[in-house]
Amino acid sequence: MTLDTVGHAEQTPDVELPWKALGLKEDEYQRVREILGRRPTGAELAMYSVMWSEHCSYKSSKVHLKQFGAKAPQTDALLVGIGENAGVVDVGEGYAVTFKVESHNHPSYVEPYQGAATGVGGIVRDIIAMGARPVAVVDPLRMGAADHPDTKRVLPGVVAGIGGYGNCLGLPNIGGELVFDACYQGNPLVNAGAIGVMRHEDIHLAKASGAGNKVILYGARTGGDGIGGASILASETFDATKPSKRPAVQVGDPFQEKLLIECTLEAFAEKLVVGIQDLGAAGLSCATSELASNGSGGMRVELDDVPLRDSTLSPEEILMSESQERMCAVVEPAKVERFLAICEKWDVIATVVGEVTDGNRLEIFWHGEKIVDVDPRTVAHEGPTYDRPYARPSWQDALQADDANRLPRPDTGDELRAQALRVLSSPNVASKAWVTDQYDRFVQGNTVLAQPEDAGMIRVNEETGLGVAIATDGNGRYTKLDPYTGAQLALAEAYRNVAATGAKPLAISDCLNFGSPEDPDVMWQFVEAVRGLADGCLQLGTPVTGGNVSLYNQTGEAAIHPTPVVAVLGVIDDVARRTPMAFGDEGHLLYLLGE
Amino acid sequence: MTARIGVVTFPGTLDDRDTQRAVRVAGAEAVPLWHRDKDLKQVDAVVLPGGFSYGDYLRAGAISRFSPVMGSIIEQARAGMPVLGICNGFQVLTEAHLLPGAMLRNTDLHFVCRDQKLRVETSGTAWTADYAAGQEISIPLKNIDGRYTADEHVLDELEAEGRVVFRYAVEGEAADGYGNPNGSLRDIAGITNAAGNVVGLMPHPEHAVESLIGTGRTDGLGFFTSVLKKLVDA
Amino acid sequence: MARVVVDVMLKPEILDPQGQAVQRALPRLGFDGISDVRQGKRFELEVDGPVDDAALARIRELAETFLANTVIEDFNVKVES
Amino acid sequence: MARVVVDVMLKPEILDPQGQAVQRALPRLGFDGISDVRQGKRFELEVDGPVDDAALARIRELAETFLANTVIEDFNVKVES
Ligand SMILES: Nc1ncnc2c1ncn2[C@@H]1O[C@H](COP(=O)(O)OP(=O)(O)O)[C@@H](O)[C@H]1O
Repeated sequence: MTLDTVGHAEQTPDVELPWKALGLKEDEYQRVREILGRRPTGAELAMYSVMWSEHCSYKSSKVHLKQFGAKAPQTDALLVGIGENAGVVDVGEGYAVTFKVESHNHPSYVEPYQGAATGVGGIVRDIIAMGARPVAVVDPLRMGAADHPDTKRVLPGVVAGIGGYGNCLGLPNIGGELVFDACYQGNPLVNAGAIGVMRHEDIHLAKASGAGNKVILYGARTGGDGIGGASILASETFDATKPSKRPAVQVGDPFQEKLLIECTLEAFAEKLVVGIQDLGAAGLSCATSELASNGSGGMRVELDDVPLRDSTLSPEEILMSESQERMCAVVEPAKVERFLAICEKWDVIATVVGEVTDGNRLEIFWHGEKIVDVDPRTVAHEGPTYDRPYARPSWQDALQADDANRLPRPDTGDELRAQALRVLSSPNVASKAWVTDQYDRFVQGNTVLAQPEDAGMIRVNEETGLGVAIATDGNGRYTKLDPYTGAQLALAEAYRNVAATGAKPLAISDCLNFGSPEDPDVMWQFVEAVRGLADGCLQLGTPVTGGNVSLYNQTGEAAIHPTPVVAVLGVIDDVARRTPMAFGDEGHLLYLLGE
Repeated sequence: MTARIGVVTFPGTLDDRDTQRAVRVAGAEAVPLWHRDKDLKQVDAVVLPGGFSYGDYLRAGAISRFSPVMGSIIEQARAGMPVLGICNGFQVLTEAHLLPGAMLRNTDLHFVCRDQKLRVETSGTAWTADYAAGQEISIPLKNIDGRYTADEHVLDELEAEGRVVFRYAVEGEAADGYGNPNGSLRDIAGITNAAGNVVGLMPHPEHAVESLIGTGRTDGLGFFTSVLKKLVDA
Repeated sequence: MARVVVDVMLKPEILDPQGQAVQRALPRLGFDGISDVRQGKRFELEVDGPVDDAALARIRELAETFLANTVIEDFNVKVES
Repeated sequence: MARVVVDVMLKPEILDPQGQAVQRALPRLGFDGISDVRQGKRFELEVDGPVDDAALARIRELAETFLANTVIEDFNVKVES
């Protein structure tokens, strides 16, 4: 076996690499060659391919998401906007709140419990990485038909996974949704959101600066999780003797993550951290390239020092591994000892794996040889972007013409009663208590409102009663009928739900679940929904602080309904003034507002 | 001088900070205790709070029970110091054999979180003096391994000696928090040792000490005021 | 290196809802002829040294004090061939 | 009546947090010399009829489709003697 070093790549320009199997298009691979001025090494190819994937690079959605910035409303509340791990808003009294919603759709279909559990784990790490203590989670879910046998496989596992992970982390679950529709049968949507609270001065960014500062990897050992692509690289190209068994599904360890939360917060409290990044999809490839490209210098990483769960992993696989419950911190040399001591206190494995360098190269070494030498910006930020073709679907008019007015109206009281009962007993309207009762909503002792309320509310400051509220909403059917208005309806509903508690809506996060962007019909839905959301946010004065795009949610040719899910965050200066949903005392009057 | 009540943190403990708050709300001083330290910092009583210590891996409470702090707690508990185990803390106490029996997976196999009605069976413990026997209280319950079990003769002995401290109140509508939520034998929610200083229960009094938060009831405060009175009077 | 397996099962007199849930699902899956299902735990321990009587005695002690809670569970230790 | 045992273990390449937690606790309990612990499930099925090849084949199918998720787990079926 030859190690594919940078030197080796220079001397063997004609070696064929499996760029296609790794998901790169021909012109994208050519672009990598241009950037490097040579062919990439296997490890470099691993990094580019995973970082330039739709999931990590937002290559199909970026051009449209720009509107969220371009049309952003004037606000003083936004402390950190789109682009970081999660956005941060000012909620007053020196407190800041970070929140975000993300999808874990496909993994939850393959292994419902673990897929959903690791979805919660991922979003919570985004929150910790900002410097915040996570204080609550929410879980907007979309499942196939309630009576379909496969829903019986997927839904209980998903609910148990979200509960199993969130409960074990000690995060109250204060809201979410559960919608059944046949369009999600082969593509359930498992979105998870988290909220964190911090003081303004504790905000941390994913940034490696200060030459000589150490890069510390801490948390779980690295295993062969989710590295199908990298295994192709390792086995087909350079080493046919590697074991081919690489799990596509990650198993979560919420206990490890709870320890990560505590030790990270303790390190923040002692001001030991210069920059920090969680390891999510794309693992070390993502963490190192993003930390380096956001910072002022370069970075040098010794891959041999990464603690492994499986000693047979190749360097490409280590770079691509999606093992859960890992974080990467940049720490000044004088503070490394203290940082490691805090990790030891919490039984968390921590290892110095590299350092920040002068210059602007990301260099990665394996057995003393250089296997990566790239400009990190080209990996993390300068990936390809596409303005994919889109067009209003030919069937849109017919769909809109088929409106509810054509349905039979009840003529008698009995018919009305029967119809009302049908609506009330439909799985989409019936009580969700069997789900929400599996989630701890009391832990941390700050829950002011949780299910069955329309928005969850958490107390932030015990002395003053300052609190935050959150609601998530989305309606795939409305959005399919009219993507522009449907996205705005989701926004408006979540906004109202927050406002109805007495909190003032401040900002939103969104999770945009759509089919394949290569289908012009779907792309049109996406473009319209984003435009609708951006316009709506401008009108309501609530900036988009971040979110997530999940594309390719389809089974064969059939895409899911376009499903933008919107989370609105609000602030209330005293939770004692919250308005719960239930009727108050006898004699109170009932008003209907609006038309 | 007020009483000092220690609150233990194991890796994976979740309710330590709320328990400290409950102790403060009751007017005592909360003293954090760390699982690796044998030193109990001269506290007058100890609470083992809820959570998933060591992820509940192996069995809930099974790994924590071997921590250094537990060595000291077992010793002090035998000497009469008041000890309260809530949820995971109760599981630790049974694993440590300070209380008899064991906790199993809930009969319906699901985690259950709800506002639970309990009947106080005895006020004769260090932690329940402020309640009246027969009183009904409502506090949050949240667990997946909450089914209390013990041999028939152990159960008989517990009943005969008046050591069943709380039962799930089963009379009434299930939706209102009545009913046995997990299949516990004889509806047992909490028990005490023979001396009455060690109490364990599954529901969470520390989540029910402020009128705005959680269920909005303060039925749990009595645990902390009971022990405080006992300690201050002593 | 040898592997020692410790099986831990709930005592027969203790209700096993997990096993029951499996059993109840069987007819739905088209399975009959299984009159009882019990679910327990299996631990595989990789032992460094030789698995002699002394080693086995220690593992039995480990099972008794730690891997099983003998209030509710029985255990069984065997060397994997 | 015969007993068939189905052992279900996480695949070796999959993280086993429970086994790890047990292993990490061993030194504290004064146990050394155990280099790895994996924790899995053990199902004991009481079969009514004879456990012939056909019965075993059906139980293997049950294990494959229901008792184990073969995305992350391996299983093993054996007749208990
Ligand atoms: N998957 C879920 N996770 C957490 N909470 C949920 C979930 N689904 C529903 N809820 C909560 O249950 C309550 C009732 O939900 P639902 O019946 O959908 O009400 P609504 O139609 O008013 O949103 C709400 O408080 C909602 O936040």
